[in-house]
Amino acid sequence: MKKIEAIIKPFKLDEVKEALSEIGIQGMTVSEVKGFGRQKGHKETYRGAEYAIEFVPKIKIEVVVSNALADRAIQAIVSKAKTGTIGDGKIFVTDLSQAVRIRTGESGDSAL
Amino acid sequence: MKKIEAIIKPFKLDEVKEALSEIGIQGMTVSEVKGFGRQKGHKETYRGAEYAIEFVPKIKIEVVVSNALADRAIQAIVSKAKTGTIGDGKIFVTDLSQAVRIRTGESGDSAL
Amino acid sequence: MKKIEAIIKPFKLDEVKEALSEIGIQGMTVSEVKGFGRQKGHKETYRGAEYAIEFVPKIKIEVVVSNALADRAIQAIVSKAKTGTIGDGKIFVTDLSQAVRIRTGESGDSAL
Amino acid sequence: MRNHRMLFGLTGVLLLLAVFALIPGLGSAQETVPPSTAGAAGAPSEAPQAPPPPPKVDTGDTAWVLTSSALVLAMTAPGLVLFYGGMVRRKNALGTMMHSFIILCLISVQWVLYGYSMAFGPDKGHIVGGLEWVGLHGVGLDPNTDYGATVPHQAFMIFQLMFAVITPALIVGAFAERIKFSAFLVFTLLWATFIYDPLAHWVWGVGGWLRNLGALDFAGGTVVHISSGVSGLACALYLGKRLGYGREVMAPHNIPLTLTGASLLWFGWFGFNAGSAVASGALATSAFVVTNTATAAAALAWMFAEWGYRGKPTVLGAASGAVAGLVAITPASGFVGPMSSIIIGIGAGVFCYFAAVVLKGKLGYDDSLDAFGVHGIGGTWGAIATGLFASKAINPGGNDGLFFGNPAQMIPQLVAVAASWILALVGTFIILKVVDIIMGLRVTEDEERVGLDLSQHNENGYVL
Amino acid sequence: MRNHRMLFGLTGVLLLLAVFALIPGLGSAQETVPPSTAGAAGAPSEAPQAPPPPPKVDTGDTAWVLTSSALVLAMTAPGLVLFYGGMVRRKNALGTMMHSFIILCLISVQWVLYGYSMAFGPDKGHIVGGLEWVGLHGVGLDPNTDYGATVPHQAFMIFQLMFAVITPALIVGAFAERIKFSAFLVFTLLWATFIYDPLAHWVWGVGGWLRNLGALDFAGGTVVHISSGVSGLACALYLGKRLGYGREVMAPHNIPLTLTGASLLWFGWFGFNAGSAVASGALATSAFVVTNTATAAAALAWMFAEWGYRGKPTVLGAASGAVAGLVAITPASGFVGPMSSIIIGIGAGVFCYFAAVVLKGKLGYDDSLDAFGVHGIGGTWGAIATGLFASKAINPGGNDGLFFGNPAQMIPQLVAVAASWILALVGTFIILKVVDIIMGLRVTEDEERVGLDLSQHNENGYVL
Amino acid sequence: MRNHRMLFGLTGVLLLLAVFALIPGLGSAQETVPPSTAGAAGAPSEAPQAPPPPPKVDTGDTAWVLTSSALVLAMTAPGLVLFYGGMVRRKNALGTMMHSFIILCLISVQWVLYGYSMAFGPDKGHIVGGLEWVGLHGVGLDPNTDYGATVPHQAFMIFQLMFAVITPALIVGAFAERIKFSAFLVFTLLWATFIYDPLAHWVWGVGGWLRNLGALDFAGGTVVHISSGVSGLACALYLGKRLGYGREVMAPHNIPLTLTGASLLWFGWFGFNAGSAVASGALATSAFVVTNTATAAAALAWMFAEWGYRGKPTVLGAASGAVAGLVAITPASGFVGPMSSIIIGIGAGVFCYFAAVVLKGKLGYDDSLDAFGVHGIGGTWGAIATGLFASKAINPGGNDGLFFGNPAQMIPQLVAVAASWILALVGTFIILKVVDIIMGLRVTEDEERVGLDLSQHNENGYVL
Ligand SMILES: Nc1ncnc2c1ncn2[C@@H]1O[C@H](COP(=O)(O)OP(=O)(O)O)[C@@H](O)[C@H]1O
Ligand SMILES: Nc1ncnc2c1ncn2[C@@H]1O[C@H](COP(=O)(O)OP(=O)(O)O)[C@@H](O)[C@H]1O
Ligand SMILES: Nc1ncnc2c1ncn2[C@@H]1O[C@H](COP(=O)(O)OP(=O)(O)O)[C@@H](O)[C@H]1O
Repeated sequence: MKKIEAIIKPFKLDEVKEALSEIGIQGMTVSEVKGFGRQKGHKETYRGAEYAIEFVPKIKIEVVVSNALADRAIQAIVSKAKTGTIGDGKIFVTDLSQAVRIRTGESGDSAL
Repeated sequence: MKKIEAIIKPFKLDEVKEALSEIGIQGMTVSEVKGFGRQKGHKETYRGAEYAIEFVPKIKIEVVVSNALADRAIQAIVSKAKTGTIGDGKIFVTDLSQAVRIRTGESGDSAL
Repeated sequence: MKKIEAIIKPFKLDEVKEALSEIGIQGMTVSEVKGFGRQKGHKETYRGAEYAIEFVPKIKIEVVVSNALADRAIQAIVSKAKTGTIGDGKIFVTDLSQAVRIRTGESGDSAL
Repeated sequence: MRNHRMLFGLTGVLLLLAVFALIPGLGSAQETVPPSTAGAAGAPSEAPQAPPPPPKVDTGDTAWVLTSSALVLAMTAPGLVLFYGGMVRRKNALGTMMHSFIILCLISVQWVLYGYSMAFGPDKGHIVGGLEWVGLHGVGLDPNTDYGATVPHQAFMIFQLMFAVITPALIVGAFAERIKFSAFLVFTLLWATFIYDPLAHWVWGVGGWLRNLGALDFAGGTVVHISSGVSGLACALYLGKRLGYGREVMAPHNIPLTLTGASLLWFGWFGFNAGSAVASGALATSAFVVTNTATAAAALAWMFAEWGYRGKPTVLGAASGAVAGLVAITPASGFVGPMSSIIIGIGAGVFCYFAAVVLKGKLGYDDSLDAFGVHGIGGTWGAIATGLFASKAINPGGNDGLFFGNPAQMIPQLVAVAASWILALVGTFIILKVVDIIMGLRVTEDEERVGLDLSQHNENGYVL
Repeated sequence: MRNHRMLFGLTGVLLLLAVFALIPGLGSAQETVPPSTAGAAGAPSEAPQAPPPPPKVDTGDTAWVLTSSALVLAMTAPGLVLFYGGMVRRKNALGTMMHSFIILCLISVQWVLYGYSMAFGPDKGHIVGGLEWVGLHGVGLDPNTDYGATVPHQAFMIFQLMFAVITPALIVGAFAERIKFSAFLVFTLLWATFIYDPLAHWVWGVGGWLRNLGALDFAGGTVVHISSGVSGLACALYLGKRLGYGREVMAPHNIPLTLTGASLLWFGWFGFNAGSAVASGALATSAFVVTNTATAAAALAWMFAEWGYRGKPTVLGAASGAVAGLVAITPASGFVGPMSSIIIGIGAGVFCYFAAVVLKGKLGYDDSLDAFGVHGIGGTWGAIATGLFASKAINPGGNDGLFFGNPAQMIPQLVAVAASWILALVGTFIILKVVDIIMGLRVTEDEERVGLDLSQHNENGYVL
Repeated sequence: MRNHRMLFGLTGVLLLLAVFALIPGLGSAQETVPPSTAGAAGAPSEAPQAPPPPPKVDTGDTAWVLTSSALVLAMTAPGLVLFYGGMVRRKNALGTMMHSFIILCLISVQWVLYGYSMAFGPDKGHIVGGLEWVGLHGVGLDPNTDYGATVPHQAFMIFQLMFAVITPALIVGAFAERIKFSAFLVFTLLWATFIYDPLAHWVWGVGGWLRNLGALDFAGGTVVHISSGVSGLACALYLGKRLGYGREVMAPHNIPLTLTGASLLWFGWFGFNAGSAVASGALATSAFVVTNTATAAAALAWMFAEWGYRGKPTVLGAASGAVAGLVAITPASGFVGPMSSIIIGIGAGVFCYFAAVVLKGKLGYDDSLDAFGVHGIGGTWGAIATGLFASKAINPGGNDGLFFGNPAQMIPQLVAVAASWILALVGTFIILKVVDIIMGLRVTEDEERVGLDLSQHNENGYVL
């Protein structure tokens, strides 16, 4: 099994989620994160105090898939999350040694 | 060392935390995430606009343990987080190559 | 490639970010988490109901680096995030099997 | 299920429409009541021998009563909406805010249709007002000398409406976070009809038995605060504790909102108490001054009590103390001077602090937002304190209290307190039982866990 | 780009300063206008034969009009600021709040400089007021008998100012989340000048053609609500939908703020309607009572309609219903009794619910916060209902309506409705077109995506 | 540590109770003061030869003064509570809100006990009022002709109480996010006693030296705004910068709350300025109108200044500008006309913008929320502008200013400004020093880092 973490632009979440569903992925976990990178942030001004906010809001999707599905999942994410402008984000993949479904105790691919 | 990530129902956090403490785990890191899966979300209505909210609030617990403790930790989480209904969540386990305690610089199991 | 996760005290974020930039790391992803550990939390009182809040606000930095940079990155984090008091946090390192830059499709070290 | 909902929708609309049939002549409220008639109908025993000079509307008095009515509205919404709404957990924020808000809507209609008539209409056996004024029939724009000789009768009516609104809204704190919305609506309507309206008649209506007894209650210590607070106790006992009470953290989700609510309560309470003079001038001023003073003293007292007892002064404590002070000064506000009001305030802060913090813990009921601790205890203290500190030097129309040489005043005060407690406790239990049997009072465990906002209203309070 | 900004900064300051040159004598507003002169200049046709008794300022009436002015200010800020601000997405919270707030600032100055003169100044051809009162020249502290015989002329002026402020602020709901701030400012100024000021003259100004026709509009059903609501429709149609409309979740980001805003609107609306009596007393009281009653009935009606139709009563629905009721009772508030007001309220709740929920969905325009659904529809229903339910028994200075034996009253009502719709629709389209050509109305896609707060104001609403 | 806390708890309660002993006769405040006595005691020099007609309470005037008192209360809570509370970082939200709220409580009691007597009681050497009116002894319900011939003396007292409350609450902005709660309480009590009470006597008390000098200050430019703003400067200088100032992002945590607060300040300020007429009618109306106008102009001016200077108009800027305008028009509000008020407003917006943005940056002190930049600078500009724009055509009881032919008026104005600056600066430094020595003013570094909410109050503002 592989754990795919994708950092994407927030407004792309729905499209990516649908693309993943279409290739048969039934679950994923999403969180709000802040990204720092080539994409520059914005400026804020409060009573004359100017702050350069370097962190940009991003969405992190974590999805665990069987090895078989990993490449298609990555493809799906790339194709949907891409706008071609700086800050589209990254995909990071790690190997998973185990997965368990809490409700049933199932483990391995059938836990997903 | 193993890194155990558990996605659980929010109201189960306290019980799980206590169970982990009991088996001697001294630290963990928790974050709020949103899950998508078999458990269906809810409907919201605002001035007639109906939205199906598919993401369900979940808690992610990240806990790094020595290899020796890993199975007991997983058992503890499963037993406490289980309600038997859809959406109880998942446990994902990865191998960790290194751990460091910032305060002391200790590394390995003694960093935990 | 390595994925370095550091759990640090929130007010140390800026310093750590700068230190990582200085050694040539161009991106990172940050999220707000709550930590449980040796550092004790605080007490809250509302109309006489007293609650011991055991979770302490922390910042999690996730940064993926080439193997070559990993040790320097860990050093940088430790040196900046350290205050010497309990609760300074941890660094966890995992091996990454793949990284992709969504915008360009590049993968491996050049995706970072 | 769907039928069930439909039923509610229909019943509501039908109820509103149906009432029109019962009302003697649509729009007849506009017929101004000649004052002599009003006097004759409303209070024969007090009818003067010679025809009185026709009462004239005073612009200043009316301005003050209208302003006060608006201020009292602001106590319920946004005052209580925020005060209570901020104190619950996030998942119940909207549901709890809705309670206060929809009571404002429901009772505003109920009062105009029949509530005012039951409370202030021509007396029936010293127990309740008759239905002669249903639909505001005969409640016109000339003054009713019994209730306010210098303002339009409708001005008094709308001012009292705001009291009828806020009283059930205060109970909300006791059953917060676990009541079913439909059951709550029915409960509120029954409570207003069978508890508030008669009690208001007893104390303030011409012919009411507690009024005849000489009980002093300037702005509603018994009618508003004991009745709501003690009913809250009944609700807390009947409904039982919230899931996880005592184990889970039930910290308020938004104390800034609560503090804002407390501030608006303070602001609006000037209308509540000083407006109860039903005129502008000396008495209104005196009530205004003691209201402010007692409130401030009570907030300090709660804060210092907590500081000494628990080690830290809390913001929620100061806000709660202020509300406790407002409650306690309410019945006394037209009868006592500033120095007395400081003592009343200090008492309120200390007593309510111990009620909400120590007593509740000891007795173990789950009065979620301390409706009983603050309004029940504060109202009782205020009603008794009125008997202690009242002075004819402040209000010649009132009476002297124990500390001003008239221990006898304690008797009607204590009778009024006891009567209000009994009516509230017994009446509320009966109503709860009835509603529970008919439709069930409490949400299911799953609904409680997911929160009232989603389970009762399909809404989410915040997307931040 | 930088020049562009500079331009705005300069223009603004210069505009303000420049006007002084035009004003006949700085500080001359202080010269009190002898009432006879005012009568002669303002309304010769109504000038009495014998010199009238010099009008005297009544303290109670003035207290009420000043209080009402403050209350109406609170409707815009913080009322509308919160009501609308809570309903948008988080990223547009400040931008939307700023709309209402800065309109308050902009129109407060515009009205004093020339708006009041255009609306209420000496009539020119029954269409608009003359510029004789520019800079409040001749608008002093003695009463103007045409507009308020017992309060300083400036008290009437400032009361009306609050109406001129809130009207364009109501439109904001229609173009929320996508308008450019600079264009919005220019649009508002033009709209106030070319639509609001003349329309106010038509209906309320001495000599205005709709006033002469006998159209009844106590507190602004046509002038305020139809004008803003229908203009909102024009804006929604012209600007087009928000990015992602119909696909993305556009849930309100903070319903507690919206509910607070609705509550403050209710609170302030007592000033709006009861203050429109321009005096304290019977008429103000009657308006106060029906305002409260219709609002409550409308909130219940919306809630029950939704409950029956969609299965759940929502908090946002109850709040919206209350506002719909406030809107609908506005024109009728000085002419109808409490029972009529219940029917008007129920109608408002049901009609506006279906307009905002069903109609909008069917027709497919994106009226972000239902400015048209609530104010356009509610105002139209209110103006018609005034023709149905008005009664001389309530206000002898008004007229009887259809249900009180005078079907003829429907004619001026319908003419007023039609005239307001046409002026608002056509006028707003022209202004939008002009502003769009000059500077572009809508933010870029990127700016819309990032939100108005950051893109227009470099600010972030919350750090929670 | 625990003893320390206990000490506070006890001291507080004891202080409150102890005072009763000192008061000549509990409840004696109720004894109404015969007006002739009041006149004789309070202002012998102004006592008329023939016995004056007994002053009569006017219902309209009293309604307005009571309404105004309620409005001014709303300025502090929830106005300032939200305005300041929204501007700090989340971790200090409750602590900062508590500052304003608890000042309301503390000074409400202080004023009744002795503050009013020190400020308005029988003059001692033109410097301070005597203690004759301690515990409101002799401050009854008949008018005091010196301070308000047509309203109960207590109405004037409670109106002034609200001023005494808000003034120290304004200082809060200067030391926000780093003061110890216990030290803050002691500081506030000393400041009110030794700075506010005497200064109020100087300017407004019968016999006060600045009043005798002919300084014009209608509603408190010197007494309220210079005193609080300049004291704020002293606090900022004495306490030093917040940890991380200039490096860390210190963005406001909740600008919607701040904007709501600013709106409520605007709303309440009508009571502040127009209520200062201590009567309803022409003067109140005039003050109301110029208050609104100057505020609007100032908000626009700040916004356009910022737009030109920094490239974007901000919401916080518009809100700040409005407050600056309110501040600046305060002393002038009873003396100037609408056109003058526009200029005063524009000046306020521009000057305060540069003070808060440029000057503060240059001089490097950390006035967290710009108490000095807005109130110190705005108040000074307002006091001077009063000398420029005052006109007897507006208020015959005032005087003409420089631009209306009387350059001499500038002298008392400048003296009043200088005297207020000096008293505030020197007095505040001394008080800070004393409190610092006794108990320490600033929280520890750890406490500052964790925030006031948890460290001072064991509370967390939000669980969202
Ligand atoms: N080395 C890294 N480790 C972790 N996250 C990263 C790393 N580099 C970039 N990111 C994440 O990816 C996001 C996008 O990166 P950025 O450099 O802005 O643009 P691009 O993806 O187009 O190269 C960042 O906001 C950050 O969240
Ligand atoms: N493949 C996956 N990758 C990551 N997270 C998952 C995956 N599948 C499920 N989850 C997480 O687990 C939660 C529970 O899954 P769900 O399918 O609803 O029920 P169950 O755990 O009973 O199978 C989801 O809300 C999601 O957060
Ligand atoms: N075993 C663990 N797994 C995951 N996170 C941990 C673990 N132990 C500690 N942490 C994280 O590190 C933070 C600091 O740990 P703590 O024990 O308080 O102090 P220290 O880092 O000084 O040992 C915790 O708040 C928690 O977020």
